[in-house]
Amino acid sequence: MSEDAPLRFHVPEPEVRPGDRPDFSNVKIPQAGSVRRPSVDEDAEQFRDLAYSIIRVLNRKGEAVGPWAGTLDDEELLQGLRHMMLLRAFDARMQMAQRQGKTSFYMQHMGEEAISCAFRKALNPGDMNFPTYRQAGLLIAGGYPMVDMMNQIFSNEADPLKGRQLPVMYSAKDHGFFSISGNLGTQFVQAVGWAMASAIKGDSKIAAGWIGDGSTAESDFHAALVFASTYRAPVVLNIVNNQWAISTFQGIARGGSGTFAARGLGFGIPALRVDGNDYLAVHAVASWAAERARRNLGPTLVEYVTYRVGAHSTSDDPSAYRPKTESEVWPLGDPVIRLKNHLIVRGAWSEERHKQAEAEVLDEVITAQKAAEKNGTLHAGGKPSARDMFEGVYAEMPPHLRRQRQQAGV
Amino acid sequence: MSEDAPLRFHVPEPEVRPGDRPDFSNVKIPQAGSVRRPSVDEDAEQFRDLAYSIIRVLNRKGEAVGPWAGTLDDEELLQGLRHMMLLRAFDARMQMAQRQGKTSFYMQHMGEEAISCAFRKALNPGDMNFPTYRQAGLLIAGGYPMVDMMNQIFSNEADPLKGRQLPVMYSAKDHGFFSISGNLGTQFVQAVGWAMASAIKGDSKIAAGWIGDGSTAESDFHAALVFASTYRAPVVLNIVNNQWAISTFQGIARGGSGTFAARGLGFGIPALRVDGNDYLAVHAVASWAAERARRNLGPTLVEYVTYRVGAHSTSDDPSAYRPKTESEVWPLGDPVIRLKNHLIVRGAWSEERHKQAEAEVLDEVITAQKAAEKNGTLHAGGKPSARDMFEGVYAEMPPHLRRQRQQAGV
Amino acid sequence: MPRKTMIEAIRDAMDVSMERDDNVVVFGEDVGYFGGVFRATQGLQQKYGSSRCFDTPISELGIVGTAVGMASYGLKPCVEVQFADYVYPAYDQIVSEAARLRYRSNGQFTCPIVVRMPTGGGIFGGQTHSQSPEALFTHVSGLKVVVPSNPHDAKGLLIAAIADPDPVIFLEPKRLYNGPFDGHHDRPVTPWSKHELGEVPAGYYEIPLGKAAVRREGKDMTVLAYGTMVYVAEAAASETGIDAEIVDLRTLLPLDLDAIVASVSKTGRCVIVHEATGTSGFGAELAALVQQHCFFHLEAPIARVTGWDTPYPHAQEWDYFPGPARLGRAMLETMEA
Amino acid sequence: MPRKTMIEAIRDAMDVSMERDDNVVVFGEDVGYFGGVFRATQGLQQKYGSSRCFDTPISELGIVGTAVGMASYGLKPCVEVQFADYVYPAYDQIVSEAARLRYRSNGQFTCPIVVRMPTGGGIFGGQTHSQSPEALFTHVSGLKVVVPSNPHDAKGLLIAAIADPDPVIFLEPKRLYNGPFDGHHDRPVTPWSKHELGEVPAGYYEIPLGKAAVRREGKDMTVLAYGTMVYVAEAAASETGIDAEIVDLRTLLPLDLDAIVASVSKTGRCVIVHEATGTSGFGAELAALVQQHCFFHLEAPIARVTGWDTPYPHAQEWDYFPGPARLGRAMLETMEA
Ligand SMILES: Cc1ncc(C[n+]2csc(CCOP(=O)(O)OP(=O)(O)O)c2C)c(N)n1
Ligand SMILES: Cc1ncc(C[n+]2csc(CCOP(=O)(O)OP(=O)(O)O)c2C)c(N)n1
Ligand SMILES: [Mg+2]
Ligand SMILES: [Mg+2]
Repeated sequence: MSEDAPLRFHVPEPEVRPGDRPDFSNVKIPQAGSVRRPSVDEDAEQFRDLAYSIIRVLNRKGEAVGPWAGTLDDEELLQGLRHMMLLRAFDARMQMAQRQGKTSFYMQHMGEEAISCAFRKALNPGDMNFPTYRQAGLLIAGGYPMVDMMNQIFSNEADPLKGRQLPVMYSAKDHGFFSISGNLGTQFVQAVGWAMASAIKGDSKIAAGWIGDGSTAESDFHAALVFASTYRAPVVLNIVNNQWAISTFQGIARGGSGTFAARGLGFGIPALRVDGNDYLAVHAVASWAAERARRNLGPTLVEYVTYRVGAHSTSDDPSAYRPKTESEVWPLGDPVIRLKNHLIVRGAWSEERHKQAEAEVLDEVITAQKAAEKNGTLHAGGKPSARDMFEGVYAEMPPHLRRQRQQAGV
Repeated sequence: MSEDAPLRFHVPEPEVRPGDRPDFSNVKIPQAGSVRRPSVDEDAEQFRDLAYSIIRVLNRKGEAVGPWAGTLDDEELLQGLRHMMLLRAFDARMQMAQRQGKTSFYMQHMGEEAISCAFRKALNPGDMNFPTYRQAGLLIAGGYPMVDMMNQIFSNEADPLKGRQLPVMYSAKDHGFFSISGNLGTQFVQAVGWAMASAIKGDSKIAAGWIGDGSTAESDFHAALVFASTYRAPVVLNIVNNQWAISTFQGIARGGSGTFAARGLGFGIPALRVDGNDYLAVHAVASWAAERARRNLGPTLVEYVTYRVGAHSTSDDPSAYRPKTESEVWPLGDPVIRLKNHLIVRGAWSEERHKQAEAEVLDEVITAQKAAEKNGTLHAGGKPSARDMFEGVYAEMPPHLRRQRQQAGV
Repeated sequence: MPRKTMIEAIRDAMDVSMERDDNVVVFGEDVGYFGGVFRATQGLQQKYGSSRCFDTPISELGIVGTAVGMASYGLKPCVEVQFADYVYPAYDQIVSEAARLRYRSNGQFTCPIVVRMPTGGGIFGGQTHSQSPEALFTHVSGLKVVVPSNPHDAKGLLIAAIADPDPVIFLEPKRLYNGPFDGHHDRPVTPWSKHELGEVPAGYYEIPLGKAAVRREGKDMTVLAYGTMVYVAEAAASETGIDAEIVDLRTLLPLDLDAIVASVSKTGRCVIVHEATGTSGFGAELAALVQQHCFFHLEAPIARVTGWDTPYPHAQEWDYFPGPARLGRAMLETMEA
Repeated sequence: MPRKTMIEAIRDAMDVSMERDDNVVVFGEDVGYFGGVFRATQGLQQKYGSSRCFDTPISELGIVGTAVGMASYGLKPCVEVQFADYVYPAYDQIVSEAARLRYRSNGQFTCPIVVRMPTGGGIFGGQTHSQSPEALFTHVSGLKVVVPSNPHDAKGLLIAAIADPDPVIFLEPKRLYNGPFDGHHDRPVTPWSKHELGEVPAGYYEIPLGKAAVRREGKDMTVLAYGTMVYVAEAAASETGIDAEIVDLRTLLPLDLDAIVASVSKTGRCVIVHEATGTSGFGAELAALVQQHCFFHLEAPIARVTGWDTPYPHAQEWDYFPGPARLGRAMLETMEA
């Protein structure tokens, strides 16, 4: 038996690195409209293949095709486009604000706008998202005031979180947006717990968990799937596969399985994979999964296939680990442009109106920013007080904290 | 949308409880010999169905049939029978010793003997197991002195672990048996790390991880699968599904997936399910998985379907949560009797020789017990010293522990 | 008044709380049908149904993680970790999530959960059934940490913990489940039915979190103790004849500093005892506070008597356990210093 | 001698150790190709190949858990947790496994791993990029805990940690990566190239674990500090004019008690400073030890200056951080007490 060849250690590597020519020819992209749409109560065993495919609605010509098309009308689509444009403009301004020292940190969504914006429209009032830092579209599409997002980012005196949280770690209970944790993964299982609570109370609200491709390796992901599977929790479990976890390509977290959606199959959880850059596809799949949850049919795992066009955060420079132009050849395109083209094909939009909308959107963001800056930015103007630092650790301040606050002289 | 019916909370329940008539008619048992045997380098996608079936070799008549038969000759099978009988006799004596107050605690293997005994014979010297508390067959089949097992159980002066560990938490490096942790699951991922190390060094040794059905819910299980999948670690990942986790039936941990083996599919890890009460089937599957690992083809996940006949531990009374006679109707039978019958069918064994062997085995265990008891038992005779308590926390005793030892006056 | 064991008192607290508030739910490993390996939840599933008391998969992370989610929905989960030794897989959910949720969301989301766990040794449980991890929680801002020492307190404190709007770590000294164990492991066990603190009023009552209790008044020294060590201290006091004042802290976070300072200011001497490993144990915080607040009253160094800085051993359990002899020696030394 | 930043010194330590011992492997999130988010492992994959320096999935549990397995095989893994704030998912593997493996197997299996992690605040990192969890490790028997304060020590200590036969938690004060930060956040940053402790000898050298260093000799009081607080203490001493002796602990577990006792016995006063939350912080253990061993030398209560008992806030970073003003006040009070 000792004639065996020595073992070799295997470390997955992306196909290209800086200096190489970006290449996604290995990514199989099914034709739009080609993936079937099971009924929400179909046995998950019957559509395992959907975890290995990609549900797409918009084809190259900008048409909406196939069984997943048709969940949205013109007006809804126009609103969706506006949300994505707003998010993109917001990102651009906040990136700039960070460079200007108005905040310490920012994380953008470039390329991933369709996911959170379209998902939000599949939810009902009272439903709860447990988002990561890259789903601000849930707020924007949910009508949360942009100025409050900025107040949080600037840690100013109007910051709803009193300066306690890192920028972009929003919390907006009334908008179905759970307080973001800086610790990856932790909230995926909390979403399941929230959904279990809704079922325990005989309520009709559902929860949505969010996690990145890289973070699926965390323990909370497993706990979430175990508990969701066992208690058939009314939750939609979303994996945003944007190909990268800071500098690490998705193959490191995914390992030998073809997809992240496949993780659900071992739990008997229906798993779908969807074109994350296709607003219509995202909305259709989200609605399907939300309906399953609401009809007490249990959890659904959804993998959104997308690409993180920007840097991981303002602390990151992706040119150190991937070809600079990789995003340009990403085969699923740009979600804003794709929806815009579709609306034009539909006859509901035009290049001119789009240009005009861009200007309006920028205006809206700048107006909000001006309002927010009146309340201060990280190092200038109004700021949360040091007193705020001692509040809210507990419902009632215990004696030792009162002593400490005194000691601090605030 | 608010017309939705209220959500209902779902908690899985076993089909029967104390007072009910035990019933396993829902457990589908494929015929022996009916499951195909892929070649070790076949693409895992091609035999996903094996995660939902049960590989069996011994049929009702005691014959070895099908493509998984034939890995062992008469002598090896006779040895296997003896190992299982030894383990069973050992268990019985140690249960009794616990009732007599010679040790604080014991955990038996009744019904699960084939798994660890047969698995051990598929390994090479130098391979490493990361066992749970219910794989003492790895030691017995590996030739570890029974008297040393007892010395550990009695926490006596010859205890190889100096009284530091709970009874049955053996450690036997030279016998490829990693130190057992009382914390469930932790060692599953360590097995993967050990296997990665072997690959990093270009060695040819492989590792085996062990976990119970209930413990697959722990985070370490997920980490193990993620890392094993990503680095294609040369490891066999064993799940012993004995239907129960203390009082909790397997449905609580398994949730909506049909099997535990299925968990592997989401990672692209080949997953097999095997009759854990069939010595030949266990050996055949273990050898197949070990060969995969050794040939650098990566990890395999194996689920052994068995039944925990006895109590969880000496602290447990299963009649509080399952029908008393449930084990009697367990459809996969008793591993010792099945192998005995097979050897008789083969013409290599007889009822008389079996009776005689039972007596010999009992003798061997009693002899060992007498020898061990000479070294003391928990509350009588020789015991590890209080000095031993301070040793081995670090390679070199730091000053604060030296001071404490002095203070303790030992 | 009826006398109950500590397990019965704890069960009673959950029962009363579930009865009173529909939002209280109870779950954990073996907690549902079977009623828990220590039987703390026995009968609750029968009474309240499996939506309010149920078994979970073996995932402490999942237990606490889902509890955090449920709490943010509006429920009040009271969960069991089978042994305190098994809480570490849930440590991140407790430290990073439960403890900080109110703060980081500025009160939008809160986390009224109770994490119950049997703690401490004395049952030959070896390194994984004996640990006392309280100091790993007292360092975490946002948590409350409770250690009851008798059935009466256990019920009132657990009711208060469940009613509390913030996360509470509730450590149950398992060696006290059946009686007030004083460390004399070679003597017959005293049951709670023979102890006045075994008297447990029926119905709802709270023992406020953050309040210590003086178990024995004394003039010569203060012994700060909690859990099992309260009885070890009582034994040591009577065996040494030292007129010690024994303060049962009951809640470690927030701590009843006033009670401590009052006692030590009076006695001028202080011995601290706990079962956990000494280095960075909760005794360190107590010693630091006492010297800070009572410096000019102290006549002798504050002594700490604790478990040694080793894992909890199996065979050497009674060498590890800080029993009355070891504590008594330290008390005598402190008197003579 | 060349001057290096602390990151360069740390990288150098890994490089030298990997060069010397084939069994040293380095891995963690973003550690391989990219070289780590703080660039501590930059170039190591290129030099030693991806079998010895590689990226991992985002699972701190998996990182430490596989490291424990590798160590039991015979390797010496030196792993990175991206921020100390993210160590909790690995806490069980560290506390229940790494720390106890040697003990419970009676030396059959050992666990020579190093878990490196950037710690401390001062970079506007908010609650999840600022924590100082050292006290959560000093309570765990079987671990060693190291906190370097300068490039010279960082290299020597990390080399010693990697060579050590037992598990070492290696906390790197991230605010010191580029220079000796003294808490005056509004002043220009001093780089290591301007500090003599930026001098890092080439090649292999060890700073033994368990030995403190006196950074400033003084007669009037002892300041016990580690990591960033060493420079805060230097600033406070010079700003208050107090002739303080500043002891840089360097290793918290095992602790150099002799050095501490020698200093406090001489000065008669002691102030302890750390950035972590006060309650049950490592300062508690220090205060408890100092009062125990120097009781009759102490002329004033031992003061602790620490982060407050709140999560680490974002905007109020400098209110939270125990800077030279706050420390100076406590030093003056201690002189006057
Ligand atoms: C527990 C934990 N470990 C590590 C980190 C550091 N970290 C922040 S983001 C990130 C990458 C996450 O990648 P992915 O899940 O794919 O999400 P994406 O950023 O791509 O949206 C890492 C490693 C963290 N925040 N929390
Ligand atoms: C981390 C942890 N949680 C809980 C326990 C308590 N416990 C010991 S054995 C057990 C059941 C394990 O069931 P399973 O994994 O099916 O193994 P089996 O006993 O059936 O072999 C439990 C809950 C533990 N030892 N460790
Ligand atoms: Mg990603
Ligand atoms: Mg089991």
